[in-house]
Amino acid sequence: MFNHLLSLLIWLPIVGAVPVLLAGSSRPNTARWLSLLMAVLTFAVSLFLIPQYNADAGGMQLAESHMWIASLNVHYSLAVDGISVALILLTTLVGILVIVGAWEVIQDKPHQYMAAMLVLEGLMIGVFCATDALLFYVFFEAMLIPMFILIGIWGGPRRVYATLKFFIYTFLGSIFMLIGLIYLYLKAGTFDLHTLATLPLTLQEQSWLFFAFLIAFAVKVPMVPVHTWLPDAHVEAPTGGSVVLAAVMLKIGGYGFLRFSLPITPDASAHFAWFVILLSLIAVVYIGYVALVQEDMKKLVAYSSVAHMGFVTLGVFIAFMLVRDLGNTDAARLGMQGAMVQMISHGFVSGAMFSCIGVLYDRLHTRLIKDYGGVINVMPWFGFLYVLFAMANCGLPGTSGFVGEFMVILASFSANPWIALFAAFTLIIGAAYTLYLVKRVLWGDVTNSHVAEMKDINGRETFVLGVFAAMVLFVGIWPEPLTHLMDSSVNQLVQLLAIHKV
Amino acid sequence: MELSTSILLTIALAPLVGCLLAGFLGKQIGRVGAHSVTILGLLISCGLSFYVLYQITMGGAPVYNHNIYTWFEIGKYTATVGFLIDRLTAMMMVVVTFVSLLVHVYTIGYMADDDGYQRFFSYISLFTFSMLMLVMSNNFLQLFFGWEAVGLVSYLLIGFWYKRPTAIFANLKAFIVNRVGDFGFLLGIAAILYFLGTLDYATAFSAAPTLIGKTLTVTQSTQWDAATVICILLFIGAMGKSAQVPLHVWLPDSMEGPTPISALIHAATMVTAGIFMVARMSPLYELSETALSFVLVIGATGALFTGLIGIVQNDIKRVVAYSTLSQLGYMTVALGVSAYAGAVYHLMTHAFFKALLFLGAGSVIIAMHHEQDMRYMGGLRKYMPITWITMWIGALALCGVPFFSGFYSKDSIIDAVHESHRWGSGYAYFCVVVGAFVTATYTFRQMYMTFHGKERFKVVEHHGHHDAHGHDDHHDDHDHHEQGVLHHPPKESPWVVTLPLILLAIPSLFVGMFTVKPMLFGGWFGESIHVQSANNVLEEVGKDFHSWWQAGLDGFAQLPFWLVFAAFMMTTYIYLFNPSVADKIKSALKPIWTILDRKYWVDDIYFAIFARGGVALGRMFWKGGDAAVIDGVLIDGSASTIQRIASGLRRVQSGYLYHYAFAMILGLILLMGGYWLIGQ
Amino acid sequence: MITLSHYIVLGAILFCISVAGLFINRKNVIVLLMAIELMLLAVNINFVAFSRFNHDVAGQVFVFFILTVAAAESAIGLAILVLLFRNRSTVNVAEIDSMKG
Amino acid sequence: MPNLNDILITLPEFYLVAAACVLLLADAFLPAAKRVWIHWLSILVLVVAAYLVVKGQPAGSVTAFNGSFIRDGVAEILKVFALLSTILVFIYARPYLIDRKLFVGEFYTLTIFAVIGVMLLVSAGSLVMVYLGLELLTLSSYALVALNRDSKLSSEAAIKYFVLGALASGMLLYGMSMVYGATGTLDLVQLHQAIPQSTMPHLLVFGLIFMIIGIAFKLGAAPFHMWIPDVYQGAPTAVTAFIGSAPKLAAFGMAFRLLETGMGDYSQHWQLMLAVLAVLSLAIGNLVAIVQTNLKRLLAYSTISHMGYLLLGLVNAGPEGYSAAMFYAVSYALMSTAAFGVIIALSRAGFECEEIDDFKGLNQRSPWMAFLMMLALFSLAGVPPMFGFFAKLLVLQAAIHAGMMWLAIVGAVFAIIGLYYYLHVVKVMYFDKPVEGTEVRLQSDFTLRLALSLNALVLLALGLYWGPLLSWCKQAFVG
Repeated sequence: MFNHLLSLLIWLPIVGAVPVLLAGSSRPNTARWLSLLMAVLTFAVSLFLIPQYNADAGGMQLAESHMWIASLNVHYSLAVDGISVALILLTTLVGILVIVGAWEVIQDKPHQYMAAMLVLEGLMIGVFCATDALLFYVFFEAMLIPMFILIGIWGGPRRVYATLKFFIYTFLGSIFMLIGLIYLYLKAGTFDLHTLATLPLTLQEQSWLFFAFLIAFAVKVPMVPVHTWLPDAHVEAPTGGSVVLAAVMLKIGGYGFLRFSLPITPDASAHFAWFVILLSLIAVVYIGYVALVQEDMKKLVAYSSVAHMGFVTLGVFIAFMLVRDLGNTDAARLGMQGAMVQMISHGFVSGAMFSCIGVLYDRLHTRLIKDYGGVINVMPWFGFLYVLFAMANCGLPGTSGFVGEFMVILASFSANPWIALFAAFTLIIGAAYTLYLVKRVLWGDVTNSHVAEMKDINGRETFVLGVFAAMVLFVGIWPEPLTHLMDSSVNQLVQLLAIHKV
Repeated sequence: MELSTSILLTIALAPLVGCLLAGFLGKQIGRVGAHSVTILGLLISCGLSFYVLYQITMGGAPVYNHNIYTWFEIGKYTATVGFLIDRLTAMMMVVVTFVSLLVHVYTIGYMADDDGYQRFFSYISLFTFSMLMLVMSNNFLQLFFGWEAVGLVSYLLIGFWYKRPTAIFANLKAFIVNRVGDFGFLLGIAAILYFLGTLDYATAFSAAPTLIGKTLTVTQSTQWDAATVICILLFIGAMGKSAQVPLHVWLPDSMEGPTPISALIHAATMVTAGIFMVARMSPLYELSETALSFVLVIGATGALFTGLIGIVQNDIKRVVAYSTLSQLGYMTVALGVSAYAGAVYHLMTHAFFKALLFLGAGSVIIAMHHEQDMRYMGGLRKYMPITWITMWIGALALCGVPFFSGFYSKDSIIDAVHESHRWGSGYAYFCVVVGAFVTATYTFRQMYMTFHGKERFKVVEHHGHHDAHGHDDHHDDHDHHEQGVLHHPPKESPWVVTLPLILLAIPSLFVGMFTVKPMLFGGWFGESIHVQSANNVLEEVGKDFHSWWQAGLDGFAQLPFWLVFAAFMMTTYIYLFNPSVADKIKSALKPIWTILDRKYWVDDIYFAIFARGGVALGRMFWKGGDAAVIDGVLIDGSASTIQRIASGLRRVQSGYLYHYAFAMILGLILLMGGYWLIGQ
Repeated sequence: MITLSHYIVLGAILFCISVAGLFINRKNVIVLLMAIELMLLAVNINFVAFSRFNHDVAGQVFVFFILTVAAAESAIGLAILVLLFRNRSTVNVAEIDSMKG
Repeated sequence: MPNLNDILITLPEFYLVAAACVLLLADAFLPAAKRVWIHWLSILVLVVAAYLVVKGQPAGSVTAFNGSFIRDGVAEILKVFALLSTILVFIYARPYLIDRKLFVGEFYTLTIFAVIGVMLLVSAGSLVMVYLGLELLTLSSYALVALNRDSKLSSEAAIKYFVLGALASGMLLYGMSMVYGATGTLDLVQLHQAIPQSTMPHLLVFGLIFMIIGIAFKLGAAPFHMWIPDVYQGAPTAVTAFIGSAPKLAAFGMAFRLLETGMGDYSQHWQLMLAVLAVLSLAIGNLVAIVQTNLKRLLAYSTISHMGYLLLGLVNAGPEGYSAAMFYAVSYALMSTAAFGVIIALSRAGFECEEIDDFKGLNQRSPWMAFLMMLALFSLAGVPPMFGFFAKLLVLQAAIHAGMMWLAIVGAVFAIIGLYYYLHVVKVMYFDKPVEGTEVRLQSDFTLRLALSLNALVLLALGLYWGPLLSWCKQAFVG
């Protein structure tokens, strides 16, 4: 089992989707329980990664490789390093939570919903495992289909616009990456990422490739100015869709930078690091202000996701500055580690925020802030968790939200105090938009009769939010296990940065 | 003997356990259960704190500095969670836990009929835990954790009565203004990591001298001194937390919270965290004259000008709040002249008498049935003697009347400023001296308006449904029944309220006499506070200090006392014998009065610029940037362009055979023409 | 003396006429059929001429094939024409435009 | 003199001709009630033909009738898939034809003759054979388009197809005549050798241009695409399904024979021409498809764009490019049969399910059909892991390898635009509520459903494991 652990992880949910689909709309509960079973199984299997993966050694482990397309020398090759392991665990955990979260919320064709979720989960795991560029690309693109369906069928009123925008936006990003990959293939004769990493390229080639990758991953992350699909997608997506989108899918953008831009085009990345850093800072400040004035809760959280993901790109590319210009590898490790922790943490925090909004939406069927107010009066337990997640969202120490931002800010100060200054601005603006939201939704006297009738969270919702809360606090209070899991892998990446190809 | 880790953990965690029990099982354990567990927790950690203090001072226990666990370890950077227990910490622990304990007890009476009883106890225990983590920390990370955690609890407690619009506005404001400070604070920590490569106090301080000569490149041309940058950034944090000008605006509004936490958080402990932090960082601050001058000027400004506002306040709590601002200014001034011990000493005495004043004010508020406006009080002394006497003790301590604890701390600060030759010390001296007069003025005014003169409220006995709206008007705004009308005559508060008053009055009265010599001039703080001999003004002051008795007697001959006395005479005349004068003066000094009443318009300006401006900016970015440019032009724009091209192209497919044929001919021509152009 | 180029030019002219007939004519479908025949004739002239001047008989064989196919082609063409007339009772090219866009 | 060997080499074709004649007779004598026999019989005939093609496949490349007939790997693959897709079309067609009273023997015999044309075309060794194969194919197609005698649209489509087709083959012939004149031979292989010595290069290039027009017309590449939308829409869907599949393979074979076998040395000339046609096809096909409301018409325009991608492969002018293009042709044949198959499965007497709005809410009514259609559409759109994506991958790669990065980027950009209208159809099927009163009744025919499901699932299966097919295609072009 262990030498095909990754394949198992990928295909278990995808194959598991078939019986769920066959259960049909006539037997919704069968579908629900089946899908839950599949998700839990996948999570259980993913837990084996922790003992199986040797964190101290780092590097790519649990590798599998089979010839896929002999005549193109394309391999079905999988392997994971610490970062992938962390992200896979995040994915499988979130996989359970979204299925539980959708339990009786999704009444229309639940079997299709659950099946789509499972397929999506498998594909996302595939993205994190693939070490062959073409295989990566296949998973990377295939993810769009189930998400397209999820948003389109179970989404809100403007779902069609949103989901088409989402699909075409991301497709647009990745098609150029495909051309870049083909170019690389023609040079190297293989899609194997490790070989591509060692492929010598002139600075000009690297620059073209860098931008090909940048547009693909910048759209996914998303970075300003290609972020506008996210608010729409989030607003229209069903709760589960939003959770997966925010918790895992966005991470694939950040992950892509590590797997492609860094190793394949190190010099171009270093050369254009200032550009990405600039965009990241714009994301923190500009988007922060935009989030401040949102009237739709989901939009607000979506924008805050953009701002938080800014720290991921910032942390990754600050590392270039630190290594190349200042030779400060420790700070670079800190920055990149911060970016990784931020990815995981944002997975929990944003997932939790969207779940909270889902809880409210299921009761009042509106996401507009003005329709709420004084919710704390009728839903104290929900209010408690909501405040907790809000605090995590504005990076309060002791919650996971703080760890990543803290590391990235520390690292960026070592690179350039001004960068740190703008990055740290999130402390203020982040608190402003998050707590302004809390003030309008949670505090105050009960504003209208609908709010007055709201029931506090039930057991199912408590479970979902509780798990999120536990993770948020655990990572916030004791991040060491997480950082240790990724540290040596991050270190190896940082070593890569120093290698000049030209 | 070495302090045991388990004891320290117990001190820190006992309140947390109480908090969790009261918070999560509040329904199950009920009110009594809630306050019992939390008070038990506090008793444990308070008792152990005293024990620790004893061990550190008399028991000869060495300084405790160990890590509990590793938070992260990346490359050469490690972040840990651990405790550093020296005399400074021990003193802070005692102050925090002692005041907190009394406030817990007091709360039993004050919140007696509030719905959020359990929640409140859970919050204040959580606060105690956070504050302890802050003071006991041995590294910057944990310091920042406590720093923000107390901010969180303050946020929750200011908004405790979350139905009040004013309260939820105030707590948002408080949190964000504090975040502005933390913004600087975090950057300061980043700077320390950058220059010193560590987050651990001991390592950082021992490496501190290496900062000399190091600079931070701000632009190609400008270099800033490392120590100055670090210290000023850290102090920005202190400005937020300790409500220094210009980040002081949140503290007065925080009075929206229940009175016990005004005493605990916004007078005795949390707001002094900044003072504590700077004292803790003294090894760093000693490296930068510039930073200290900055601290000095900021503090002095606060000490005088916020005090002035206090004179025109009518809300009994706000008067105390502004006096807190001004006293924090005094402490900051002390820091500015390197008299860290003086600052911390004033912090301690202030904690006692200011908590006393707040709790006294609270007691009055209970008696006045949650009426806070002093214009509807007066002559309360015969109704509530204990409150009256204890508050007078606090008042005299605050004014620095000789032999009261406040006298020793405050006078030594004034002397220290006098001794100092640091840039700005002249201005500071002026501020603190005048400040003494101002302090006395608003304090006596408050006392007179509250307890003396004739009663400005009337008692309308009306029976029946009092209990009906009994506890609603705790948190509901109390303007639905007209001001100054009570349903019973005011009466002394229950023992749970008065006991803390008495217990606080004792140290307010005596603590100065016994501790001034060792703590201020005896180098009691030892290693925990580091002053360069050149800056050691306290030593200078100490030269002509012989005994608390002597100093007390000398006090009567000094300028500050006479200013206080002048203020006393003035206020006595105005408020006891000829109240009408007050209004005359008010109208005579209308413009000044307006300035003070509008708090120098600082809040208005901030609101206009940051709140409204921010929202306007955000709307501009959103509608202009995202909606109009990116979506409108780039995304939907290109989509609609494609649509237009498409519908244009489809017309070519006219359906007529001859057009189709013609298209083929065109293709032929195209290929031939292309060949002629390129093929040649 | 008639050279190859004369034949080629003749073929070209015929070809152009037929092509012109295809897209200038807006009247009758039958004219189209005739134009197509003409086109094939132009091609045949080319083939015959080339095969003559290349001293290679294959070209002329090809011509026979073309003629045969042309017959079949026009047969089908006329059949379709009949269909068209039956369905629309017109063979006016300008009216055959029910499918467009 | 023709000898037995020649017969053996051309056995599949001879066999099909004979079988077709037998079917014709049988149809004449069978009572209408027993006509279903014709159906099964002709399917059997095609299966056997496919068997003969694969079975008798010689190792390398052999010729018959003095080189006018070539039998090699390329021909084999194209023939196999032509026959396969025709079989699928037959299966899909039966219920459709029965519903419309079109269930007549002519359909089968004509289609088989067209397939014979395809087979001759793809293994043509001389210009004559190219012409004959082409005409056999097109003439049968004309008749097929007009199969529905009482339909206005069919007859209009037929006349348009006929006139333009005739014009195209006229141009092709004209080009052939010039090439013949310039080289003095009709045999493609000899032509290839003769080209260098040719004294009239301009005449050759002229001939080349005219022949390219013939090819482009058959492919349906812009600007010679005008017939496609009208014919696709006007012809009975069953016929459209056929026209959309096998003839495309034939067109590729024709292009390969003429351009590579014949005029390979002139590639520097025709590469650029094909590139231009490719760009035009991509642009027109993808753009105009966006505004279509009729699904058959939309698929017609998508065909045009797909032919653009196929040309991307051809411009490479090397084994890699040809294999990519052939791979593309094969994948396209399978995709379009699947798409049309779904249309057929959903339409019934009196209701041609060909307007996009007819698909509204299909997921509610028949999730399985919606799923199959989705597979086909995503495959056409080229979204991994569907088969169509890898076809696109290969042609893009071929173009880039040919040093035409700009062309690849154009292809990529139009792929994005193309994505839009495929997604639009998916959106209609999955996200829209069904229109009341227009309930969908599925064709109950079991073989149809089975074949259709297989056809669509193959698109997914081949997407996951397409290595063998690719190496088969590559194999055909080495040596």
